[in-house]
Amino acid sequence: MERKYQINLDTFEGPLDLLLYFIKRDELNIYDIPIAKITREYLEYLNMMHTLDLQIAGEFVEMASTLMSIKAKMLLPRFSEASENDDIEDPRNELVQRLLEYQQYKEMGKEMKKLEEENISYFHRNPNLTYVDRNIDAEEILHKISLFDILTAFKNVLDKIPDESIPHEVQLEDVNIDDQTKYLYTFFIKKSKVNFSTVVKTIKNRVVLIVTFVAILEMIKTQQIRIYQTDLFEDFIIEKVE
Amino acid sequence: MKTIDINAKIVEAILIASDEAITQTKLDKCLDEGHQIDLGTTIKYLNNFYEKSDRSFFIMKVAGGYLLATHRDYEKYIRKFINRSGRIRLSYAALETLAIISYKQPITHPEIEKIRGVNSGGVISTLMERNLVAVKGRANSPGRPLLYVTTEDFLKYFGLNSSSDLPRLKELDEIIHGKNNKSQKSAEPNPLSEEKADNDK
Amino acid sequence: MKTIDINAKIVEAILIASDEAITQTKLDKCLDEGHQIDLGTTIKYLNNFYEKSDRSFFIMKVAGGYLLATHRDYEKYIRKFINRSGRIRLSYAALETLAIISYKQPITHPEIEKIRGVNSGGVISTLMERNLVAVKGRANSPGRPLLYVTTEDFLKYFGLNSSSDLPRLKELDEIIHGKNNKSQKSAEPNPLSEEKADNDK
Repeated sequence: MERKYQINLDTFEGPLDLLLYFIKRDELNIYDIPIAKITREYLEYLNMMHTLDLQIAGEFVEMASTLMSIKAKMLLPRFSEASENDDIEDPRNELVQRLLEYQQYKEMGKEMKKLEEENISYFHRNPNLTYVDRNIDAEEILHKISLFDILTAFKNVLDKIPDESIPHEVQLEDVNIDDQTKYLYTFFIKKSKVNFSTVVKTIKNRVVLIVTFVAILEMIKTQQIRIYQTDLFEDFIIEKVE
Repeated sequence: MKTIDINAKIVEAILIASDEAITQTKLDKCLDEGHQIDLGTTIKYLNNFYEKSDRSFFIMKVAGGYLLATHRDYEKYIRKFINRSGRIRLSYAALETLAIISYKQPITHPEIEKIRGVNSGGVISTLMERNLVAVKGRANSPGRPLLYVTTEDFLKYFGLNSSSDLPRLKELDEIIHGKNNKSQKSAEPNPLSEEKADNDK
Repeated sequence: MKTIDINAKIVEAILIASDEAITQTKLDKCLDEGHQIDLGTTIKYLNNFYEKSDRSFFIMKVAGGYLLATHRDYEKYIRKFINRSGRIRLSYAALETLAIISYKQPITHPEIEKIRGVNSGGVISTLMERNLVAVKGRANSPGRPLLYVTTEDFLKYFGLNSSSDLPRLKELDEIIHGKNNKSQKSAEPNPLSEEKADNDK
């Protein structure tokens, strides 16, 4: 069989997408999918991926078993005999519903692509609030930082440090807030901005890190520095206040 | 050149100073007792001025209000300046996921995955990073999963006034009939909200 | 009104779209080979136009270059607008304290300070003024310090029903995990270095 496999392997978002491809290509009736045929095609495709040493995601395997189970149910005499009878549910129904629903969103995604293209060349006003709000108290300003962001940033950093260094009891560490404030100022010798990740990169001890973090908070409070993000989940930028 | 109306100047100042869309309601709250500005008229007046004086920007109706935006001609320069040489366009996976979230919002991660049939954690993270979706509350279902919604940046990104301006979801019939022909193409982005779009509020 | 020079329009567009100050060096990088714009002259030209046409904004010289800014007359409105729109929320210290209270509530003032390592009285009052935190009873510990909890307003702001709905560390993990690869990129030292500018021109 010389079916042209001009299937771009990366194009499929998942098993539903692949099935829709088969349905379209072979002009199948989505309400009456020839389950044996489509299962065979599907498995061939998985085999091919396997031959090409492509990693097959779990969802694809799961769908293979779903297809085979539908196929098996279709063979049960109870279904084939009563196929005219409405009150016995077609084993394909659930899959069909999923395909139809998925297809709707896939289509809508394409429409949104058009909107994206239409709008991508417009840029909206992006004011620098540091200057615009010059009279607004720094205490009042939250530069796009949410609760989630703070926990995320702090946790991110904590995660990089091996657990062994977590003290179970309070230990005397040779570090204090003043030291870490001085340490922070070393970054401001050459420039007035530094990324949070740069500051904490070399710190390997959790306690030192926490002290540094507190030093940063302290410096914000006393307005020696300000901190902001260019976007959600972006690194924090620490800027020296003159 | 003429001295412009004080009301127009107030609106203009807000447009310059904020990255959020201005609406009549928000404007009203900034004004003193008894001071009224009709936003629509003022916007027209300003846009007319910007056009006549050949500015590089205009006021765009988006995200439920008005925002300043630059004309397309300057895209090249701006992109280079803000160092987003190729503003990375969204992948189809991301667009499809956004379509689901915008229609079904608020929606949980498992619900999204059920519709797409694939693991969607990576896509959701990307969308959150780009601030196109956000977490808003939790579902009451077992495990109380987080609920996702689309953001104002989402509207700005697609140039939409509200999420009901999204291209409508095609009816199932249409998909069946359009199965083998190119009727997909004919579906222009519909600027008006459809029945289906109602449930996203 | 006169058609303005294309160079001025390029500079104007960048001023509108970027939150970073424009400098001659940065501008040069955006232009094609052979295209030159003298920034100083262009700024003068634009500022002259803005002044003559009585705009509510002007180009301000800051230490790092030039930015659009609004005239002081409109500050009152802008301030209200930005506040109303939720653009200005809480300080970093306040947010951190709020996080501690929300996860550890009910919690006393000394306990908060112990976690934060700094005096937190001011921050707590700010949070109370903004109705994000409230007093709920007293602890049985010596001195019977007041106990702080988060308010309903706080939960509403985040779309939560109760404090147990707050994001869990595990969920943060998932989100962080999903976006790890990409976020590495942004962890480079920021190439920009600007002196903080004096606020007046």
